[in-house]
Order: sequence, then C-alpha cells, then structure tokens
Amino acid sequence: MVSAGTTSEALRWIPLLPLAAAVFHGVMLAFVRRPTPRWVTIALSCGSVALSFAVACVAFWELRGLAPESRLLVDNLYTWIGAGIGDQAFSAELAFVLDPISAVMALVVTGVGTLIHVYSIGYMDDDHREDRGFQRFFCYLNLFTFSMLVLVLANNLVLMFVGWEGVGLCSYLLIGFWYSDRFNAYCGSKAFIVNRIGDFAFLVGIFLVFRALADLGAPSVAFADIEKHVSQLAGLTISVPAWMPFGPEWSLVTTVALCMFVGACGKSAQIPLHVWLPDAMAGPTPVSALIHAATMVTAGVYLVCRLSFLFAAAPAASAVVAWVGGLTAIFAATVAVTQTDIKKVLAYSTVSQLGYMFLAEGCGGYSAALFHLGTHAFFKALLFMAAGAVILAMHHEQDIEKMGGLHRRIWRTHIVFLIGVLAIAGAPGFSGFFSKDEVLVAAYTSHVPGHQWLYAIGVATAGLTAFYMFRLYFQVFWGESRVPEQQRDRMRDAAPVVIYPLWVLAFFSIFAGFAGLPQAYGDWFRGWGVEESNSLANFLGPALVAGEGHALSHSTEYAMALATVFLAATGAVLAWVLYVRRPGLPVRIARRAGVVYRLVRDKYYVDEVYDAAVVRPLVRVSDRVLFRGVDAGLIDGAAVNGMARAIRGIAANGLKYAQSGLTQVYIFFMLVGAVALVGYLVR
Amino acid sequence: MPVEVVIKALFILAVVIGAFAPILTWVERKQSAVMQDRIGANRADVAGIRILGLFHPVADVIKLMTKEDVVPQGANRVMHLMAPLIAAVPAVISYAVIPFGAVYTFGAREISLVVADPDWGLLYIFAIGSIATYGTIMAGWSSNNNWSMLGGLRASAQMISYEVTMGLSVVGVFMVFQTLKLSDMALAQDSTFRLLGFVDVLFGVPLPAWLDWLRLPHWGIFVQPLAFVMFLTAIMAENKRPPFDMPEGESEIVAGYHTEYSGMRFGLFFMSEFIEVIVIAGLVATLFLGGWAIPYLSQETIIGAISPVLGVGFATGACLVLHVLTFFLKVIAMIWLQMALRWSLPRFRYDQVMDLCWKVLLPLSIANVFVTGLVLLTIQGGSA
Amino acid sequence: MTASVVFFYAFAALAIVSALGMVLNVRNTVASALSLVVTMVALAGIYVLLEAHIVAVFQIMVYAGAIIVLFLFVVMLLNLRTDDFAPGRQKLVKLAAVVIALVVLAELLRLLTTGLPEAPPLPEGYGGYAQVGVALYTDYVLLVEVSGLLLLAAIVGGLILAKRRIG
Amino acid sequence: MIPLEHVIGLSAVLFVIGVLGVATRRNLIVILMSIELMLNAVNLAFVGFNRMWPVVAGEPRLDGQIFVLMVITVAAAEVAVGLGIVISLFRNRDSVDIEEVSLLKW
Repeated sequence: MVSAGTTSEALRWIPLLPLAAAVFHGVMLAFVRRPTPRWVTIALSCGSVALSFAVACVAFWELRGLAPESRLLVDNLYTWIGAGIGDQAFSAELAFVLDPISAVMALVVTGVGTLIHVYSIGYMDDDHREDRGFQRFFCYLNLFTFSMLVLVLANNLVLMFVGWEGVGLCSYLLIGFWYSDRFNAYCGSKAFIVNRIGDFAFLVGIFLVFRALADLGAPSVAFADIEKHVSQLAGLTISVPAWMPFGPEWSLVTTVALCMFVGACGKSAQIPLHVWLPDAMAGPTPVSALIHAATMVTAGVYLVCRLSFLFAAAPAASAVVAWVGGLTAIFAATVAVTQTDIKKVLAYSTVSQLGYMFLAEGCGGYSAALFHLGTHAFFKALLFMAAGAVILAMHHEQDIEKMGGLHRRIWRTHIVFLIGVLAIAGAPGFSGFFSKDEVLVAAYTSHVPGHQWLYAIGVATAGLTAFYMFRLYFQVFWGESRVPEQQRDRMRDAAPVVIYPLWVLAFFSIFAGFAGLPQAYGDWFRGWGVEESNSLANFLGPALVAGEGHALSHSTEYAMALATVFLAATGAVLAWVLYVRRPGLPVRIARRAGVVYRLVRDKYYVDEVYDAAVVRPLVRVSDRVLFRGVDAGLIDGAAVNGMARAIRGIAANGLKYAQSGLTQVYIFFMLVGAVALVGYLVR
Repeated sequence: MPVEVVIKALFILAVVIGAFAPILTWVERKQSAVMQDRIGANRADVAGIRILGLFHPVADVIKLMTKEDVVPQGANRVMHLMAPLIAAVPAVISYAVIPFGAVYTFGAREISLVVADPDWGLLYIFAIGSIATYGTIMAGWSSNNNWSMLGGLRASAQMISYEVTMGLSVVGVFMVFQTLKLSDMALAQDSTFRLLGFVDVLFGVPLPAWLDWLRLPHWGIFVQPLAFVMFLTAIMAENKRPPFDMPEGESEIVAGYHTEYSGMRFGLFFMSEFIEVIVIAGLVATLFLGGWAIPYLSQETIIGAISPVLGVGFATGACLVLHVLTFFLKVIAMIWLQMALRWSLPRFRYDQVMDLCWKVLLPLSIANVFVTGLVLLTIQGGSA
Repeated sequence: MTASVVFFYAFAALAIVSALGMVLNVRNTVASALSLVVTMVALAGIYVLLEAHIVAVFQIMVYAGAIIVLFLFVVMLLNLRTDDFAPGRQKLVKLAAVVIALVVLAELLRLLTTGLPEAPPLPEGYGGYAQVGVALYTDYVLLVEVSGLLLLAAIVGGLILAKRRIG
Repeated sequence: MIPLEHVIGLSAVLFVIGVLGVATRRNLIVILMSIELMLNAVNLAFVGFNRMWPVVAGEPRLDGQIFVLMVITVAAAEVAVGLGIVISLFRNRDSVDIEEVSLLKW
C-alpha cells in the first residue's frame, strides 16, 4: 500500500536509467561478439548515472517545494505482489518513494556515483584483457547503481530487500572483478557469504513484521504501514522456548529491530560481521570508493534510519545499536593504526566511521547519522579515489612502507588527499568536523545506558582517527622516499579524468558540512541573514522520529568540540613526530609493545577465530557428514538408487505384464476405473 | 407454413432450376463459341426452327434421361446412387437465404423477398456448402475406380482448403456491414458513401460541399475490393469448375469423380455445377454488389419519386419489380463473369491450387481482416 | 406432442442408429465415416431444436464440413478398402469391454431418474451470433486465444507428423 | 417442449456407443471417429444443460454453447494431429490396425 503523497512519475527514471545502461552492456557482452567502442560504453554508463543524478536533483527540488510535513514523492509503477482479498489483502507495490531521507541518500548515491564513474574511465583505462573487462566493469557499476537506488527509493521492505541483494551481488561481482586471481575470487565469496548471514536476519525481520501486521489485520510490508501501526506493534510479544535468553516472551519490536540491525551489521560491516570489508579491497579502487566506502556499506545505516520509528520503539535494540557502533568504531580505529596497505587502512577507517554512524543512530541522532553518512561519503570517496590515484602512480603498489615523499611528485593528488585527511580528522571548518560533532553531541545527550562511555569512546576514536589518517598521509607523502630509484622519476599525476572528480569531491569534503551546520555555529552567521542553520536536520526532521532533543548550551558544545579538536590535533602531531621527525620510533614501539602490537596488527585474530570456530567445522561437517553421509549415502544410495532398485524389482517381476502394448487393453482398464468412479457417484 | 414462403420458394426454384440452369448449358456453349470465334451450338431444331440453338438444352435433357444408368461392378451401390443427389441438393437449398428483393410494405402486409431469413444466413450457406463436398467424395469412392478415387481425393482436399479461405475472406465484409443476415447485408448496401470521406475521418479536414457529391454505392466490392477477389476465387474453387477443375481433370484422370456416372445421375452432377454457378452469382451479388439495390437510388427514393404520381401501393410494387430485375441483372452479370473466367484461364496444376489457397489467399484474407478492423476502429474513433 | 418433439425423437433415433452404424460397420471405413456424418447432422438438428443455432451451424461447418472430410481424405489417401486385419488377440477383453460399457450406460441413465427442470423460455436475442461473439471476446477471450494457439500447434504438429521427410 | 432428460439420455447413449467403438474396433481411424462421437455426446449434454439454465442471476449465459465451440476447436486440433499419426503409422507399418502397434511394452 502506498501512503498518500505527491505522485511524481520522474522518480522511476532515477533507478531505471542506470538499469538501462547495465542491460545494454549485458546484452552487448552476452550476445554480441564484437567489442563495443569505448566511447559508447563511457557515454552510456556515465551519461545514464549523470542523468539519473539530474533527475534526482529535480525530484529533490520538487520535494523541497512541498510543505515540510507532506514531503513525500511517490511513483507507483505497478502491484508487484498481490495476494488475498478484502481485509486480508496484501500487496507489495513496485513503488518508489522520495522522502527527505531517501532524497539525501539518492543524491549521495547518484552524485558520488557519477564522479566515481567518471573517475573509473581513467582508472580502468589500462584494462585491456580479452574478457572485455572495461565494459564488464561499467556494466556491474551501473547495475550496482540501479540496485542501490532501488534499495534507497523502495517504499516497502521487500522491494528494499531486492535492492539489498542486488547491491550484495554487485559487490561480490566487483570485488572478484579480477577473478583470474584466486584471492580476489575468495574475497568476493567471503563478502557474499558474510553478507548472507546479515541478510538472513534481515529476511527474518521482514517475515516477523509481515506476520505481526497480518495478525493486526493489515498485512503489509510498506514502511508507511509499519510506521502507522508501530504503536500497536510495540505491545506485541513473541513466544520463545523458555530456555532461550530473555524468554519466554520477547518483545516483537525489539526482536524485529535487532534482526534488522543484524542485517545492517552485515551490510555495513559492524562487529562481528565486519570481516569482509577489509578483504573487499581486493576489488578495483573505484569499487572500493563507491561501494565499500560511500554507498553500499551505508545501506545498513540507511536501513536503521528508515526504520527509525521501530528503533525508537525499542530502546533495548537502540542501546545495542549504539554499543555495537561505538565498539566497532574504536576497534576498527585501533586496527587501522597498524595496517600498512593503503586501502586496508582506509577500509578499517570506513568500518570505524560506520561505527560512528551507528553510534549516533543508537543514541537517537538519526539526522546526525545521515549527516555523517553524507560527509563521510564525500571524504571517504575522495580518500579512496586519491589513494587510487596514488596506486596508479605507484603502478599498483599498495604498501605504504614502500612509498614516502610523494608530495613533490604527485602534488595534485597530494593536495586532495590532504583535504580528505583533514576532513576525516575533523579539522575545524571541514565537513567531518561538523558531522562528527553532531554524532558526539547525540551520544553525549542520549539516554542509552553508559552513554558517557560511548561519548568517551567517540572522542577517543576521533583522536585515533586523526592519528592513523595522518600516519597514512605522512607515510605516503612525506618523509624519505622509499620508492625504488628507477620508478621514482617516472611518477606523475594520473590523467585529468582521474583528478578532476577529486577536485569536486574535495570541494564537497570541505563545504558539505555547512549543509548541516549545527546551530551553535550557525548563530555566528545570524547577522548575515542565516536564521536556521541546521537545514539538513530540519529537512530530515519530519521524516525521522523526533530524536531526544539536545538542549545543550552553546558553551558546552564549544567545549566538546574543542576537546575533540584538541585530541585530533594531538593525534596529528603524534603522527608527524612518529613518521616524519623520528621515523625509526614506530618500529621500536612496535617491538616494545610485542603481543599487543601483533594482536592489533592481525586484526585481533577475528578472521582466524572465525576460521577455526565456524568455517572449518562447517567444511568438515559438510564434507564428512552431509556430503559423504547424507548426500552420497542416504539420498543417492538409499533414496535415489534404492528406490530405483526397489521399483525395478517390483516392475520387472510382476507389473510389466500389465503393459501389454495393446491399446485396447489399456482402454479396458480405463473403463473399469470409470465404472468404479461413476458407480461410486450414483451409489 | 405460410403460403407466402411456398410461393417465394417456388418462384426461386422456377427461376433458378427451371430457367437459369438449363439455359446456362446453352449459354456456356455459346459464350465459349463467341470467345473462340466459332458459331457454337445451333443444330438442334424442332420442325426446322432453331432459335439460336436454344433447343439444345432440351435435347440434352432428353438424351440424359433416356440413357442407361450404369452402376459399375464392385461399386458400393447405395453410395453410388446417392452421391449425385447429395451433390445437387445443397446447391439448390442454399438459395433459400439469398434475398432477391427488399422488404416491401403493402398496407398492413409486409413482404420480404427472401425464402428464409435466419440471422446466420451466411453461415448457413457455408454449412450447406460444406455438405456438398460429400457428394463428390462419395461419388469418387463408391465408383470403385482409381480415377474416380483420385478425383474424390482431390476434391476433398481442395474443398476443405478453400472453405477456410472462403469463410475468412468474407469476415471483412461482415465486419463492415455488421451482420451475417443476408437481407440486412443487402439493405446496408442500399446507400452511398463519400468517395473522399476518408480525408475527413483520418485527417479531420472537412470536405468541400461539392466533393460530397462524389459518392459511390456502399457496396461490398467498393468497401472490400480485396475480399471480393478472394471470395470469388475461393468460391469458384469450391465449385470445381475450370480453372479449378482438378477433381475432374479430364486430361489427367479421365473425368475424375464422375467417370463412372452416366445418364441423369451424371446430369445431376452437371446440373449441380450450373446451379452452383447461379448460387455463386447470387451470393456474390448480395455480398458485394448490393443485391437488389439500384445504385444511387435507394428504396425510399424510388418509392418517394413514384408515389406522388401513381400512389404508394403501385410505387412499392414498381420498386419491387425494379429490385428483382436489378438483382437478376447482377446475377446474370456475375454468371457472365464466371463463364468468361472459365473459358479464359487454363487449368491450374494441383500444387498451384493448394499454394494459391494456403500461401496467398489465406494470409491475404487474414491481413484483410486486420486492416478492416484497423480502419473500422479509426472511423469509430478508436475507442474500442 | 409438438412438431419439435417429434423432430427430436426422429433425430435422436437417427443419431443412435447412425452412431451404431459407424461402430458396428467393420467392413467399410468410408461407410463408417459417412454414418458419423449422419450422426453429426442429426445432432445439429437437435441443436437447432434446442435453439443453439450457432452451435448447430458450426457443428455442420466444422464437424461435417471439415473433420469428417479429413477422415475421408485420409481413408482414401491410404486406400483402406476393407478392414482385412489379422485375427484379433484380445477377444475376451473386448467382450468384457462391451459388458462394462453397458454398465456405464446403466449407471449414467440411473443418474437421470431425478426429474430435470423444464426448459425455460429464452430471452430475446438469446444465442445470436452477436451474443456468442460478445461472450467469446469478453468472458472467454483467454480461451479464444489459447485455442488459437492450440490450433497453430496442431497445424504444425499435423504437418510434421504427416510429412514424409523433414527438410 | 423437448424433455431434457431425454436429451441427456441420448447424450449418454451416444457416449457409450463411442466408448464401445473405442474399446472394440481395431481400425485406428474408426477409433478416432468414435472419440469424436464421444465428444459430440458431451457437446449435446452441454447444449442441453445450457438450454436448461439459459439465464443465471438475471443474466443470459452462454457458457454451455461456448464450451461446445471450444470442444469443436479442440476436436479439430485433435483430428489433425491424430490423422497425422495415422498417416505416419500407415507409412511405417502398412496398416492401421491398432493391435499391430504393440511394440511399446516390456
């Protein structure tokens, strides 16, 4: 059921344009033998996404023109699933809705997506392998954009799930894009399988919601309907066996919210399902930027925002969200400190920042989370793409131990990278500063159990973030060059098509923060005609549940910001000291730290633990028991062959005589049957 | 059964079987002679009077009646004897639904000049026509003669093939006239339409008034020209006369299905062919040439023109006579056309006949249905 | 007893006799087919009496005009003069089949003992081609489409089965 | 009026005659014809029942007659394929005796 809203038929084109391009590429790849000219591929892919961005902008403008309470654009294509009649009628529409939340997301996805598409032209330019990788890449990229937009614009959970699975698939395809390397294929599978765990929980959540709404007499999976009934849902419980924790009655809303959150964890790489994201860096760098930094991994954050009413009704679940987010943030930040692969550092940084977003959401700061999501999309995409430019310049060398002193050689890349680092580190005035501030304010003012600790974690993470980002920056661009001699002279900035999108992103990384300028700073501009500075939060407000209003005095906010900035600056200076002034020091510290260092460097052995606890037993059980025992022995041996043998025995010795080959004998038997039937009827 | 029906039936039987059919044998000989630059039949005489050889039909009948009726050895006697009857009867009774005049009102009495007028008149003709096939097949089978059987075989294949085309080719016609009732169909053709009216309908350009006078009779042949050609072809093939005389094919299979027939039974086959010629002529006239309608002069126009002078009753009567004459004039024209075709075209080869049916006429007739539907939709505003 | 009832019994008798003639005539397949034509025509007559005119017309057009002609065509094409088959192998089964068929008949006729309602008068224009056409192209349009597909499949199938060699 | 019991009865009789033909005749063509007879018997029942309830809920219904038309269509298709089979059978075995066709057995 589609709730009331302004109909806008333009909406469908936002996802459909990239789909059209993807379908074109798919057809060309699958059915046409000859390679498509590159300019066709480029024009179609980039053009479709850019056009989709334009449509999104137009739709956004239309949305802004509406009254704040009725900001909802609807495009109902057709009834996708229809079942039941009367009161029990259920229908899932193929409908797209644009409300403030999805508008922000759609703009980020198409906007950043367009830039990354353009960037990919340069990045993938040297891909001349015979499987037509260039076109294949753009096909997947377009398909991803389509899926992501379906996810974002869906008006119901089931349609969202379609997009959800679609982005998962594209992520898998793109991580393993260079599939000839077994490791890449392995990483793709890992991402896919870990995501399955989350998806399973998500699916269970959908079923639970549907079932509960059906019990309430209004079966639906549309967000609007769930929201309408959320107060009734809050009273429901699920009976579980008494031996289960918190049994025998679980609150339905909490369960659903937790299921959804597990799904979000999978997609957004939160503890304990974060293990796939660092490995996902095996894919091409534009993919890391688009999928594994800017858009797909934020789907979980988006899901929680979408269902904010549900989480608001389930404080326990919210607390879990906050704590998981906080722990992930600091956990990933510590790991990032020790990594030496440029993309791995960024990957852990992404995990950490996603943790931030969840922290905000758990604390009720949904608009803060979305704000951070947006700014993070800009600066993390920028960082990844700049890192990609570095990697290109280094001829696909990713180890920062082998870089250093690059600022002279590739100064354009250096500048944008620096902007990105400043933004993520939260340098005052940059976008990250404001959004991180909002997150911390949300944590500080929330009523989640232990919110002071969460705040402390947030601040500490901010310091760590600044430290590892500057570490990365100094390792790569400053200090002594560790690049091999002969390579050093041939290094230069990547092609303009690679660099220009970075400038655009750099611009937004600096200034995007002013879209959601907290009131505390907005007041500074009061004299300039700025009345309400926090326009993003005001824009999002009506679509989200009212957060717990933070009535902080401005001075508190300034103090908090100051503390954060101080910590961040400390981190930055520390990095400078350690990696520029005294380059020998880190090694000594690492040696001194010993076990702790190794623990952190090896990512707390999470992968190993999973391998030992889950993967290996599973493989062993599958092989020994399920394959050899059940499949080969029971199903093949007893059921299939045994049945066949039994039937052969019966048929060969007796039944075959019934098959005389004489048609009329068969007819006779048929007649006998008819007589029996009719006789029974007339008895 | 009302007397009126009996009178009408007797009238049509008299005209068709009594007058047209026997004369047709003579007409055919004469026409072929004219076309081949000969004199033609002129020898039979009664006391020296020849009147253009018109006694030949009489002589033929006498000859056929008096000849021995042979049933060959090994033949299935009953079937052999029944076959000519089954061939002839459907031809005669199809005439029951063909209107030879409109409905006339004489005071309180309404006289409709058609023997039977069911809603499904056209279907009736098709149904009856399909029965006629059996005569040929039975004749071919029961004669216990290979030539006959080959003829019967050819006839059965040819006739069921062309039946399909025949039915489909007139679908366009009854789409246009929106009826299957033959009297309604003739009535619908008693009007005219603007020749350039399509300009108005398609492009919305109103025609100048003087062009409104450029009118054609609303006849099937003008609104469904393709259907006319196809229907005439198909129904002539149904009749198995040259150029579609594969079942007889005297140069190939002696005389086909009636090789073993003699005397009046052969005569019946012969007659049924001629009667069918008349039925075809009447049917084509009704479907495509407006039946009894006089072009540009509708029934009301005629009655309206005469009645002030001579009174309504007389005017109606005069109109009736004019209509019946018009109808038979058209029938004669169509008979002439068939004769001309029969003597102009050589016989097809068997595969050509089949190709013509399945590969040319059938697709064309289906296309005709489509196009007709499209045009009708356009004219009716496309709101269907 | 009105004329239509008399006609009904006449047609019924004709139908039964000719149907029996078809089944019992073991010497001449063509005669069997022709008997079947008589049955068809008699049934068409009964349809007319039951005021199903369109059905009657199609019964004659399709059954008598096309289907049985096709049978005859095949019989003549294969030149099956008489059934000179080898002695049968299943006399007993056939005898049993006859008995059982008669049991079926008894059972079916037993079903009929309950009185059926009198046929009501028909509304104006009932069963005309217009009404049948409208019903066909509205309520039953899917059926029409599907049967069109079926006919196409049958044409192709028949062609392939009867063709001597493909290609 | 025509007693409808007798219409249905006639239908039953014709049906059983068809069954007899299918069960006892060995000529494949006659068997096909008997099947046609059975279909016709069913058609007769359809028309009879249609005549019995021509108006349902105040609306004229033609379901019975439409079904007959469909049965006729199906019969035509069936005959086309069936006779195709007969022809190819005759070509291979030089007979249309159904007892000749008993290869498909143990």
